[in-house]
Amino acid sequence: MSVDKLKDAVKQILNEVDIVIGYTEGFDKVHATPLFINTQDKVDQLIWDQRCVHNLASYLPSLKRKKVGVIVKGCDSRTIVQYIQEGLINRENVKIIGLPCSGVISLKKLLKAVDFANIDDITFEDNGNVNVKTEKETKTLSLMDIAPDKCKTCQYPTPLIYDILIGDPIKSDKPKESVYEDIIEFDKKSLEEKLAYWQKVFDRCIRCYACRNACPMCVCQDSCIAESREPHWISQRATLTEKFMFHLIHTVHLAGRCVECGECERACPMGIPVNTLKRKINLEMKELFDYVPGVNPDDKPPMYTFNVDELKIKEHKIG
Amino acid sequence: MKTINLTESTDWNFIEEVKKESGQDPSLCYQCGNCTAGCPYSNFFDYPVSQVMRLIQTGQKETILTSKAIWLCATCETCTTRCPCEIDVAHIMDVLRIMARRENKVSEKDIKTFYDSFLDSIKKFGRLYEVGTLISYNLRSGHLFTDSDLGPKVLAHNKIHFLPKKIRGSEKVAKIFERYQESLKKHG
Amino acid sequence: MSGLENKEMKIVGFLCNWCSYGGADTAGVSRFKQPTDLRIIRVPCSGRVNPLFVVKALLNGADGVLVSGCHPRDCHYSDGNFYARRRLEMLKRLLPFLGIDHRRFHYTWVSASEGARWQQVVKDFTEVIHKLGPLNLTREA
Amino acid sequence: MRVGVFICHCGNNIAGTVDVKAVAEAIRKIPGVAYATTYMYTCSEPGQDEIKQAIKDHNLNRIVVAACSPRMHELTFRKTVEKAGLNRYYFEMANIREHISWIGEDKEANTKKAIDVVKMAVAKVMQDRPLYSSSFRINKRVLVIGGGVAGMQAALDCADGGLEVVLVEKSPSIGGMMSRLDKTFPTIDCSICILGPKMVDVAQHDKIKLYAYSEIDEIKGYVGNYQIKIRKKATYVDWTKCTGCGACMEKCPSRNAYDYFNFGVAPTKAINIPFPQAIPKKAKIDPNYCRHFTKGKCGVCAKICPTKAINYEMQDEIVTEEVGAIIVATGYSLLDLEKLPEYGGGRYPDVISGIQYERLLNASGPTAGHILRPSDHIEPKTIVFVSCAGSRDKSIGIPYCSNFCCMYIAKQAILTKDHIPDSQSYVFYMDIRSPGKGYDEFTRRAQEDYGVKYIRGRVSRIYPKGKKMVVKGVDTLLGSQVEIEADLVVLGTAVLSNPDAAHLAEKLHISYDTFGFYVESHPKLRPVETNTSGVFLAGACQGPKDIPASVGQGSAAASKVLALFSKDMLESDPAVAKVDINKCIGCLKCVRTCPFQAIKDKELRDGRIVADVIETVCAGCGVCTSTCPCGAIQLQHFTDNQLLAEVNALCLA
Amino acid sequence: MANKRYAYYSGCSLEGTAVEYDKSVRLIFDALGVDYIEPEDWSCCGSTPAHTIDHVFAAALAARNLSIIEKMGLDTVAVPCPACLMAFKKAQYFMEKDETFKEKVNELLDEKYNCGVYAKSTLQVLYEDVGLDEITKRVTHVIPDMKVAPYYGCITNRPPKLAQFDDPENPISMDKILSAIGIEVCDFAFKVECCGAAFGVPKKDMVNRLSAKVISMAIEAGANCIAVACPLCQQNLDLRQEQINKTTGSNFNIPVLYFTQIMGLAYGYSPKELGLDKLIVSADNFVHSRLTKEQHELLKQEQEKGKKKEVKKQETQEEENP
Repeated sequence: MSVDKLKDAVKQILNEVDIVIGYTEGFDKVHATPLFINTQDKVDQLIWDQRCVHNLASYLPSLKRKKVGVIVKGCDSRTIVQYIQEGLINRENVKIIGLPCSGVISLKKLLKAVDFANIDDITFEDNGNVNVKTEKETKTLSLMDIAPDKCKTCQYPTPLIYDILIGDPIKSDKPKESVYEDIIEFDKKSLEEKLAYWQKVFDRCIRCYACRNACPMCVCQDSCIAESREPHWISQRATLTEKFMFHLIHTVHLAGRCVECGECERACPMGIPVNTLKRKINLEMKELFDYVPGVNPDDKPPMYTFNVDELKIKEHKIG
Repeated sequence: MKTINLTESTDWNFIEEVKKESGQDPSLCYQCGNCTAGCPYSNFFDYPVSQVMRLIQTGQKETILTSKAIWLCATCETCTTRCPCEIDVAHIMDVLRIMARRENKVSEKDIKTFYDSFLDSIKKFGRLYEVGTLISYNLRSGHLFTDSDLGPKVLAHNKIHFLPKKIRGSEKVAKIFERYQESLKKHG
Repeated sequence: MSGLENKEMKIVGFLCNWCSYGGADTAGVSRFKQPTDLRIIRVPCSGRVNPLFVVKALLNGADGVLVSGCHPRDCHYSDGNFYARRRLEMLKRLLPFLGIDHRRFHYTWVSASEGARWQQVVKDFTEVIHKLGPLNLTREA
Repeated sequence: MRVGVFICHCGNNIAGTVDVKAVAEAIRKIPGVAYATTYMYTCSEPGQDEIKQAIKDHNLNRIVVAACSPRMHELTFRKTVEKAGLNRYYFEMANIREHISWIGEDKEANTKKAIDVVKMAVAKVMQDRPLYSSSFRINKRVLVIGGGVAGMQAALDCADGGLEVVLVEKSPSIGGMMSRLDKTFPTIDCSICILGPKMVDVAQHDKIKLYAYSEIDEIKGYVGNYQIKIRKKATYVDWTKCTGCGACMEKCPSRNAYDYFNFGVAPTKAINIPFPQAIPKKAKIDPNYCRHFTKGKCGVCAKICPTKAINYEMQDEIVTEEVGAIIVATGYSLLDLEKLPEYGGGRYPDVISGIQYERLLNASGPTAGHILRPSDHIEPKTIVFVSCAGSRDKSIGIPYCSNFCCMYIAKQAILTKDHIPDSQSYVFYMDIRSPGKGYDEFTRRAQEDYGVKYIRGRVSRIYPKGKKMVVKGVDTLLGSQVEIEADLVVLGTAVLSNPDAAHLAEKLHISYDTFGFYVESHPKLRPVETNTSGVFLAGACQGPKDIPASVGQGSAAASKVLALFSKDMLESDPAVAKVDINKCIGCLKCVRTCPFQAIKDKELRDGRIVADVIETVCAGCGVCTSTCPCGAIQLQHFTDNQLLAEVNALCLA
Repeated sequence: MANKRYAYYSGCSLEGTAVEYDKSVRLIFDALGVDYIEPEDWSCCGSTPAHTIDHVFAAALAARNLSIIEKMGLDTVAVPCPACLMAFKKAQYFMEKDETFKEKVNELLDEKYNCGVYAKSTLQVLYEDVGLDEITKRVTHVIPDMKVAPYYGCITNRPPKLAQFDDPENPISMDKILSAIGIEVCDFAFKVECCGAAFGVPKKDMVNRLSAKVISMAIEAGANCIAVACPLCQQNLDLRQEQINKTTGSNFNIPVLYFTQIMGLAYGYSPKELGLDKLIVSADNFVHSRLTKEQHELLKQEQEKGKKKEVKKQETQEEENP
């Protein structure tokens, strides 16, 4: 796919919308950064390759009253679907340019692969090879080795919702069962092991709220109860209890809503597997309500509805 | 009719024992009498079933354990089936028989003798040997001619084996008897 | 009082005002004896029980949390317990993943007339928590 | 913050198993608690005065009473603190009686628990905010569900009090069970003679709108403003035209229809008027038996009807009524004879139920008041009555007493002697329950003046022998089995709730017990109220009840409605949800989950969308509060902070 | 049906005074394709007498057999004798309910029993597992004169908590089976009254009086034959019938057959095969009046020709006058 096609599409819709959100070059060779296009002359700054990791759909709720065009990958498109389910955007105000995607890079993994050397240049081949030039060496890596985990089990390489699709749709070649393999595997551990694990990882949290700020579904933003006294769910003390509580607030608020874009983990400076708990709940939502977030715009998020007779919820015995 | 001094004769331990051994709660009984009404043996009992239940409630151990009623019960389960309070009355009667045996208070010697003959046969042969049981009963009870009128009929219709059929595992059955005896000694 | 410190577990109950709180009252009026570990917080409806209250209680040192509402279809607010059922079920399934025994959290339905049932729930749940022993999620005193 | 805490002894009820002094001692140490004391009976007048005085003396601004359940006295004490000048919501109750002293045996543990519970209440009261009611207009019409004697009484009293009444009865005529009875105990006056005029009053009252053969489809709204959907079931007869002449019933060729009014003692016609005094006196077709419906041909009634009222195409019709209060008087049902196999119920025609016997005694019944047994229409000479047929029988799930069987069995035995002087009646009973005025004398009369033989014991089996029914039972006083060869056996079958009672309760949002009887607000002090304000109970739908008790409750429920409607405006409960518009992000998840559609979206002047609560519609469940991710919508008096305060007071202690 | 294999526990009585019950059950099982196997070296269930000693001991005597069956890999045992059935069910009930009870029982046994075998009466196997349709299909003969009082006895389906089969007060399974093979069944009120059970030996009078009542009620109901499902009932009603006549002054002469024997007659087996010769009160007249289905059909057709018109008239009348 050539970037030109993308640019043509953007040029075309720029007549209908106030702004189009895409990607452009970042401050160095490995970073892309969001680009807000409001005039035709900015279109040429657009780029599209495996560095375009950001979930640009996240900007939509805050631009709810504007007409916005947005460029989305398959995974990002689930955010839009979820917004529609929850009424957080008006579909008619959004123009969606879909880009089929077979994986992006994880910056953390890339840096690790080159031993945290400074990267001078990076190029991508169609066969999935990534050529990295560092101060010390030139290395060819396989994209899947440095892709975020979500790409390795990606079920939706082609956007689920779009107005314009650039390029040919891609079908997922990843087995469905693979998506939650890690979750199921982790759950097999003993209660003590699991608790110890979470105690360890949550203890790292510095409560910078980067995960929350990056999360497309954390629409409360300034009203987040993690920083409020009315209601006062948690204090500002830096204890494990409060950190634990913060992450469970995040988890419970995302129950049945998390589209697994992974922005939270990408944003976390402490390498906390922030997405894992939400994915565990998604696994349960699938089992309980046959619900997958961000897939069908007509679905209802399971926590905001009910069935009088819940087929899958059996009354529990004590103990 | 004699006065029962409830202060002196109520055996609270007995009430608890029956409760524990039967797993039934006799205090649930509100004396509707349905058990007595349905009991096929009421006519032969010295105390009708509902009174046996009442005697338990009032802790009259001696009276119950020496009664004929508990031995004349055939465990037909009518009382249990119809009890509105869901008390397994027949099971309580079973427990009372066990207690009476244990305390050597069996009043209906003939029935006990018959049961003993029955069990002896099992201990010996592994299965019931009908003729042997009958003869053994007649000898032990002293009723030498019980059912002798039936003999010719049974014979004429070839309904009975004269020789006991001893099973191969009869000693295994006998072992159940022995182990049970041992367990009694062990647990007192 | 000192003798009780280790004998009692910390158990929090969130009970809806109309059914379960009434059921607990009925049990009381009927003098149905119960273990003394449970402390009850009255809420209007089980639908008011944010799963985060349960989390908060467990993190703050509760050893067990019990939520009880009206039976499904019999909610005083018609649908509140239907929401509660989904949310609390979600939490119940999440807890073991966090390393918390799911038995420490139970949600159930007890009506205002079910004093005996309430007694049984309290007895059984308290027994389970005693078996599981104290919970210390964050190793903080 | 100056909190005052009052710990009640409740005589010995609390102080017996809780060391109340120790509780006060411990509570006094909590920062913010300015005053803590104990009192013998805090709810008594001097007890309340003590609170008022303490508020003055100690300058208290928050009050906690540790006593019984708030379901019992929260309102009492709210009024007390209000009289002392505090906002009524600056008050909390700690339940140390029902939840502590009455259920825990260990005084030390109880005391510790009481301290915790009072601490929690103190923590909450410190988070309390003053709340103020607003008022709303009420619709002064009342719906009465059920046209039996309780419902009729309630309807008449309300109507006489000037209210408009909507009376809905599911069967084709009002009158209920009482209209089936022959005579009533203990006076033996004719049931329909005393009920009939009441039925006519209901029919003719210009304030009462009667929907017979109708059921409640849907109930929406809240006290003061209900919208009711009523289903008028198809009768296949246009009642505006039907004159009740009965010509159709006479000519109808389907004679085997089940007679609901007569409990199947004898069959009736497929088109029928249930009984001569029926109100409305209109005909109705039973499509299960009508040949037009079962075989597709007939039409005799349509031909014969002088007013052309027959309409085979009729469909159910839904009408809507708006009312401000509801009285539920749906009555009871009776145990099916087939549930008593040992009595041959349902298998032997001469084993019948008490209500069926009532129809045999009744002059307008199928035998014109002659007692003829069903099998061969011969007058029985030996009649056995069996009380507790299913009642007090845990094994079939009916542990309770059915209340009035003892009395009607005595009445029926007396009437039997009147009808058949050379008859002999026997009554099997376990206990004679006759605690009403003149009741015990009545059962004595049956034995003393009418020679009825009472046998203390249960019946085990009933089986036929030739033309007789052998009743095998026990006389526990004699201590022996007894047998009676009877011509007819009458079972005092257990009283059950209506089979659809639970269904209706769910529509009304009221509670029902394990047996389907509706639960009153308080068993002693609020016997006709429910926990849903605006919904009241009358008669046997709350539990087995005889006629005077049902009538009494009908009047009581009516008086409650009249009192409620004595004002034009009702005060709303201020414990409703409230939105902090600065926090609300307008995600409107609360709008989705509100069970009462009480939240709407609202555009602020700056164009932001936020949620907005309609206070009078909000019922105060708090589902919105637990839905809101940012805590912007808070259920007043049960806010996150208030509940968190309780959690923290307990857990962090 | 064909796949399931049952253990068949005949019990002691069926080797002695009730051999004909054993014979007829086996014939009927074979005829209906019930796959069964007799456990090897089974022993007595313990019956009532063991329960007067101790419940654990009694359960052990029963459980020894259940354990043998469990080892055979079978999960259901068909039991013709209600006393054995109840002994098994009681052992199973208490062992499943109470873990310590189970342990105590197993302490008395050589081979532990793990509670994996469910006992069903022969009646239940035929009624529920084989089914009425199959039972009807196999019929070859008609016994036109037979009017049966179905006598279930006291513990075939009681107490309901243990039996888990049919109604405890008014059972219908035997009624239905007999009707299914074309036998006229009387409305018999004493289906479950006790006959006196095992007291025949020590308390003869008692048994005679109870059994007399059962027989007289059967005759009262219009029966000329009693069907039983219990060896003790059969013994008390048949073997003791003359004793009864003597002690109560009655004059009964009514054959008492196992219901499986009656089924055998309808299936065309010979009296000898069915052990009818073992009956004290002869049932020969039913054997003589027995017809094949074809014969009976012919007879019926002839009789009906004349009646047809009348029947139609009656039908219309019935609807008018219930």
